[in-house]
Amino acid sequence: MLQVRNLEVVYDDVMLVLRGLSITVPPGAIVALLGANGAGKTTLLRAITGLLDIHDGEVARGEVTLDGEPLHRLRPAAIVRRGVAQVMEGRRIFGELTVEENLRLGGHTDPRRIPARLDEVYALFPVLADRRRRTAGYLSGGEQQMLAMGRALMAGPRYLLLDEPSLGLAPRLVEQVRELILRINAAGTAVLLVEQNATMALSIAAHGYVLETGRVVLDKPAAQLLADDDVREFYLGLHAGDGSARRSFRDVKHYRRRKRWLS
Amino acid sequence: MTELIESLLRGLGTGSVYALLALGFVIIYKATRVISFAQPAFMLAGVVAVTYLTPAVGFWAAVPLAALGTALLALGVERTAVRPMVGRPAFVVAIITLGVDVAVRVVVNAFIGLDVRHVGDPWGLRTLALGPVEMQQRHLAAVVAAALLVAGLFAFFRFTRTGLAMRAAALDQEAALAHGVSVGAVFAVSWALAGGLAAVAGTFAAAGASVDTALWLIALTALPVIILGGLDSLPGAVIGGLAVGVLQELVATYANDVAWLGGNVSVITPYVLMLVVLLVRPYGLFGTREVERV
Amino acid sequence: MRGRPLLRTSYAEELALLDTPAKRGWTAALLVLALALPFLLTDDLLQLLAVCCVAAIGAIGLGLVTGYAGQVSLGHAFFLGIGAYTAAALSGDPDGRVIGLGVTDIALWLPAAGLVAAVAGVLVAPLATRLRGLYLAIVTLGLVFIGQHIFNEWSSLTGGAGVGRPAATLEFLGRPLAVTDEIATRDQKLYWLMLVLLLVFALAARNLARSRIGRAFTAIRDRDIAAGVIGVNLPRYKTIAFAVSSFYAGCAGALLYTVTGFFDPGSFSLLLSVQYIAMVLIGGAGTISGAIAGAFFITLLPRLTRELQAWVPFISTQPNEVPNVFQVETILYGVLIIVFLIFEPRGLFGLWIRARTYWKAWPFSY
Amino acid sequence: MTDEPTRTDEPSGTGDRTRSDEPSATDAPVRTDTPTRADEPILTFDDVRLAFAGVRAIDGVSFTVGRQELFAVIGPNGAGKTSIFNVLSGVYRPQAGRVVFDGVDLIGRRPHEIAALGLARTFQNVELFANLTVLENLLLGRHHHIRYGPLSALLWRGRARREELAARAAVEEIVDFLELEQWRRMPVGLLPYGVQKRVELGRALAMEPKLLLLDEPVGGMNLEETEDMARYILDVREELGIPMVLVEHDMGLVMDLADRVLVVDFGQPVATGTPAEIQHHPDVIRAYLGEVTRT
Amino acid sequence: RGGDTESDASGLKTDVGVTSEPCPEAVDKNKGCIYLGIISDLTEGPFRALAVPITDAQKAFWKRVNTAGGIGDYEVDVTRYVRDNKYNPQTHNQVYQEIKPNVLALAQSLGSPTTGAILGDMKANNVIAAPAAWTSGYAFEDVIIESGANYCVESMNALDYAREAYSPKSLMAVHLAGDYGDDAAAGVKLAAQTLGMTFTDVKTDSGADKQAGAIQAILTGKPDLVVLTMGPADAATIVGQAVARGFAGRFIGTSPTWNPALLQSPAAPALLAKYEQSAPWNSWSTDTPGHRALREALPGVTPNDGYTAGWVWSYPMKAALAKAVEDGDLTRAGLLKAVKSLTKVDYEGMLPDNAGNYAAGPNDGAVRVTAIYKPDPAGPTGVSRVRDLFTGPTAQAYTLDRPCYEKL
Ligand SMILES: Nc1ncnc2c1ncn2[C@@H]1O[C@H](COP(=O)(O)OP(=O)(O)OP(=O)(O)O)[C@@H](O)[C@H]1O
Ligand SMILES: Nc1ncnc2c1ncn2[C@@H]1O[C@H](COP(=O)(O)OP(=O)(O)OP(=O)(O)O)[C@@H](O)[C@H]1O
Ligand SMILES: [Mg+2]
Ligand SMILES: [Mg+2]
Repeated sequence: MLQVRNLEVVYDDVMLVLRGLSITVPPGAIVALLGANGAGKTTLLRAITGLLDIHDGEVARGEVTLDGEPLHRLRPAAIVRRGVAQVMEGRRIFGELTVEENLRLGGHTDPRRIPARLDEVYALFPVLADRRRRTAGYLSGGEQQMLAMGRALMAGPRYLLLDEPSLGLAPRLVEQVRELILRINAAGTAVLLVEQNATMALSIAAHGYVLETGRVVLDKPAAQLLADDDVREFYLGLHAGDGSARRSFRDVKHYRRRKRWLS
Repeated sequence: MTELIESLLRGLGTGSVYALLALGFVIIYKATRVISFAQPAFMLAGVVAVTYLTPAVGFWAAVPLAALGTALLALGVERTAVRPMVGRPAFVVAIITLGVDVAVRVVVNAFIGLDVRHVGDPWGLRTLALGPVEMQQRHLAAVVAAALLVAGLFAFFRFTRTGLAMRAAALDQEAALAHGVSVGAVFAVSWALAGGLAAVAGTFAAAGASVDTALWLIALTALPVIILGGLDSLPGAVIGGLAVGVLQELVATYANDVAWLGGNVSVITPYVLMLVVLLVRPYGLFGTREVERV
Repeated sequence: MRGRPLLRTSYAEELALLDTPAKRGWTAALLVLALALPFLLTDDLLQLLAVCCVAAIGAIGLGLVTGYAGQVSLGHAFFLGIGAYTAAALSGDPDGRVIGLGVTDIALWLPAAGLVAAVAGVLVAPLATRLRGLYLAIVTLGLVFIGQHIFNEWSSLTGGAGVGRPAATLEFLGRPLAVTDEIATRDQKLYWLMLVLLLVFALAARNLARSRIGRAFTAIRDRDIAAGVIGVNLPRYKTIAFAVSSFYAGCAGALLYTVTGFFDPGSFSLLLSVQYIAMVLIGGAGTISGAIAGAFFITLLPRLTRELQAWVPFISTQPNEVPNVFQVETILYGVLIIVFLIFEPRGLFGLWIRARTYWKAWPFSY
Repeated sequence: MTDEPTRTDEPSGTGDRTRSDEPSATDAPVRTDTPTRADEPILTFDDVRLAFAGVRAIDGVSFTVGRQELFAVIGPNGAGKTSIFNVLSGVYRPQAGRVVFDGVDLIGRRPHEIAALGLARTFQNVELFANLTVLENLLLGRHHHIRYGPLSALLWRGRARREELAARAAVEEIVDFLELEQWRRMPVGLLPYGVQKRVELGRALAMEPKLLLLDEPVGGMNLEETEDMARYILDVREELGIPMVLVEHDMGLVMDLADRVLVVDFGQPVATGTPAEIQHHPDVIRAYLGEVTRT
Repeated sequence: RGGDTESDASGLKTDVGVTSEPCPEAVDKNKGCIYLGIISDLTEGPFRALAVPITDAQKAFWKRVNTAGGIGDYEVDVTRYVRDNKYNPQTHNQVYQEIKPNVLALAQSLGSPTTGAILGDMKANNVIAAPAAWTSGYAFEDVIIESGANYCVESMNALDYAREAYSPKSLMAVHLAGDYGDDAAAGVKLAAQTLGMTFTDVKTDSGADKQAGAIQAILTGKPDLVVLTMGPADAATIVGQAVARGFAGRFIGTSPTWNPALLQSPAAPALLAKYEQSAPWNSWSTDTPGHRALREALPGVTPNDGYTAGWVWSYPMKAALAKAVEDGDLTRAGLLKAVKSLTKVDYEGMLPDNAGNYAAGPNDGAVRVTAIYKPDPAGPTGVSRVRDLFTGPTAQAYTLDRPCYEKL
């Protein structure tokens, strides 16, 4: 059980970005986290995996626990070893290493399993197998995203945190990523899925959270979220109420402004 | 002909010393993307330690001990002055290492004292006759030492995951951290390695000669060498070092006094060579091209 | 972000350099203080401040190419040297031991020194269009070594290594600018002169920085491919950056040694380049005022460490004992740079920003 | 889709649209052809081939873009879409093929020359100048419309001042157009992602382009931001009349906005046609769309 | 600005750097204090190994003077205003400006480009200085009170000696750039012309990696005698390498080229076999009243001829101060006047009796004696004397009409 309780995160000693946020990822579950840009999703993931430090951020209050043990004071390497791995936003592959070197690095904390896991990852992403000797920086955006996911899997995590994995992927690949997440999950790995693509995320998640400016504003089972009028309008682009017809972008009104949830 | 071969051999000897010096720079650069201008000070510290240790424990024990001591010194410096700068622009860190260099060198100079010191190497100025050709033993020793250390380093980078982790940390510290690489440990290892190498390199630079406060200047020759070879390339450092050593020795032998260039031209040949090579290959002979795409 | 909103009625008002009353007030106060300093300080300090002003001109130049355009140059010493020798040769005594043309007027030798250095900069610029980052840095470092070799060897111009030559003479319209008379001492005049020159150079640099050229520089620094795609001619602007920077360096070099009146080729070493880089970084790269602050800091630092060592207890003043004050002085120099950069990597300018935001936010944090 | 009534070649709208009176002496290459007619394509991309060590990024792609057209390029990841843009803007030089933009051959020209010809683009991953403010980024977009030299810049008198003021006024209209008022003086690095994408569009518009290339303009955006961006793209078309080439994975957006769509895969063209045709093209479904269809 | 002229109780005129308060470390608290500055290369520069003992010896010298009753009603302080120039002209000038308001004169100004950076100001303000260098140029500066033979004369004497000892035909001067090295080389050249020998001039730089050119030049030129003017480490490199690579000629090094520790270097056998050393005065262990006083004043130090140099260089300053006090004018101008009127300085036997004639002008006042030493592990400074102070015919006949280095 990965739990975040009343977490407050401050950047640069002054910017309060998470304001008392709580979420729970049960073992083996898929949990979706939705929210506008800048809501604090990435910050939450950083807080879980111990990466706040190098962004001059710190946990001001609250805690992150894994099976009851506090995580947020550990170093990133220790957190990875405990089975929490992250796919960072914006790919962050090592551009000047080859594809295979990137993957090997993913297995840094568990070197003996590297060969076996390499085979698994190549089986999941045949494209990567084709390009294994290629310099990763020259891969196209989508190829890089696949590499980033494969790299995180190399650590054999129990909890996988995905920060916008569908970003920049072609529709067919988004579909693949979706299936992949399901498959990873079926093998027993819990997934915390941060997404802009709410349709995809909610279609596979058991539970979903909606974040607004550092707070959880909606916290419901995915099915209920899919039925929520606000979610339908603002995250799925469906007409509120009945029907499942998508609004055409041509019909979007110029004056429409963001509606905020009151908290 | 003998003269040519002899000067080539001398060139290989000094070139090996340059290569060892350059390797230290490259290792730090590979792991941290920083050129450590503190290397000259570490080199001097290492040599001076050897000069103090040799009378007590003998040359063969003194060198590893001094290398170890210098590695620890480098580790300490890394911990106090460089670690807090993780994630800062490489150039700021480079200037910090310059500050380190200034400060460390003053302390080391105090240990050099007023006299000239000696590492007490077993080779002195003796030569080895290879047929009609003579080679100085210290040059042979430098070549052998460089070959052994280089082989060891290559093995380290190739067969240990620390090697890969070092390269990854150099490229993207956050991403490396996220995958369980301890960036701090990577930094520490690279600085310690570089410190130890500097001590060994310095010993060979001073073998057959003396140690005085000006010895640190030889470490600066490593700069054109690493650029020539490619900042992040270990083979580049070796080949660059040898190339510079040989060319310098050839120029000293055959073209030192070009009237319109003034005397002692060999002193600037490394820089000229570097300029010429870079005009053709902007990332040196073996440097990794920076990946740039939009 | 920007303090109280001000009502502005034209873009011209908004584009003004000193766009708020507070800025205008501060600048005026600072200027008055700077001009009045000669009545408050002793001559040796004034002379040091004159050197600071000149160093600031050089640092602004380096700031333009390195801080703004992002082309890290460790070759500044080379351009300073070119300026210094051009000026000294132009204004030197025709019958002296070294080359001298007898053109003693500062109005002639100062621009000439800048121009010759700028031409050298233009010649170096093609390297910058090919090389990136540290490669460029080390290659420009190579310039310093090659330059030093030339300066050392060309003794009819430079006097040669370990010998040196007299610097340019400060004369304007046939009248010497820096001699003690009943009105003011040499050092007072020297200080005023350098201060005025600094103001002129700083203002020009500030103008350049806010112009399309300055913007193009920053674009190249932040993202050169994108800069090209939106229409910035990369080779051209890198060349301009090097030319302007070298012009500043040339002028600074020409002026720098008029204060002491004498200089030798050994001056234009790696150390000098490094000092200028340190000025730019410590001041805060990418700002003119930062470069000036950095130049003052680095130039005053040795003096400061000499004063400071009096407060370090149990340290011998005997040069033969270890540790002694002279070692402490040098170590302090290194350590202060380290401490400073660790403590405030954005430099003096960052310190200022920090202080400003602190006071603005006070008493509320978050 | 409803075509707008035909416009004149001269775009109207933001800023002072009159070209600066001096001919672009240094940056703009000499035009060889006679002025082009309005029904000719603004862009002709003809059998271009581009390969990197072992990869054929573009392998014989041809297409044309009309003077009022919104042309979309779609395809799987790594198909070569961005590479097409990079060829167009002079970042890559193809090994073969011809690219003619507004009567000028682009091959071999450097990026800044192409920009001066009136080709502007946005980038897949935001490529703004992170330390500069929104205004400065936009002003940079006007770089080649401001022509004073270094000397005038040093003095900040006369021409420099005049042109800066004019540029400033022009940029202000873009701020207005894209509703960036509240961010004006913020360094773009600190802005929300969606706003950054908008600033990038603004920077491209500030160039007063004759053709606009948009590389995944809504990538990474949430629905709301996507809707805003769609609106701005439509506005650019309707109010400024600038033709566009759009690369995007958001099929909803492409299908709603594009006039014609080119599908590429492994650097090769798969199909070209209207959105409706493309959507049901079996090869396109297999290679690109997959099972997912629009909900 | 600057000090106004005052007169003390006895009617002695003073201005800057002389106080009626006692020195900080006064022997007799009733005496006033004359402050002298020292600007030397104390931490980073190339001459640090020489500068530190020089400075030490000067401190000891003035302490001895103070203990012996000082100068008139004053004692002399050389400890308060000691500054490090890092062998950089700008730094030298800055620290000079810093201490100038507080010192009467400089007990030491080390280095020729560094001193060059303050020479103009010294002349303008009548500040005199004892140099720590031997270039012939200083004979032409009134404000500089040099001691002993300059490099130019020293190398002439060395050649006169060499001609007698092993009559070389071809000469080579290998030296660092600068007035220091150039001066020595000029002496070799001038002597070679007089003595009908061939001459080659080779410049080198400081640093172990920078001697390859010089070594090659020696091996190619095969001169009979090489005159070295550089630091000890570089000299050892050159001698060691050249001999190892088969050079058969001999070497003579001018004054600061030697360091006793070279006898532990790999080059020691070569040095013992082929190397000799010239010097402007006798070494540390010589038996003269001056040398004895030197050794007594510095008990327990490792012998080094840097001490000897610092000691010798201080005598003229003492003589000048005494003369100025005697003349009743201890102002800067008065001190300069005293220097110009000095016809003889008492070096307590360390230099000939006629040495120190500043009134006589450059040529007539020049000291022209040199001693020759050879490496010897038994000697306290690693050398033993080959020939006592002598003036060779070439040096004797030479007219010092302008600085020698200008004739190179
Ligand atoms: N290193 C940092 N220093 C200061 N503020 C930061 C830093 N990183 C993020 N922020 C701020 O914190 C807030 C939350 O950012 P975060 O990246 O967590 O959002 P997000 O929900 O992941 O957005 P997106 O959908 O764009 O990825 C934003 O307002 C951002 O500006
Ligand atoms: N500079 C380069 N060097 C080597 N290969 C490159 C380079 N640029 C692109 N490629 C290769 O060319 C192919 C096409 O890349 P491109 O970026 O054009 O794809 P794309 O269609 O834009 O993909 P995406 O939708 O993921 O952005 C990829 O396989 C990529 O690896
Ligand atoms: Mg995020
Ligand atoms: Mg792309």
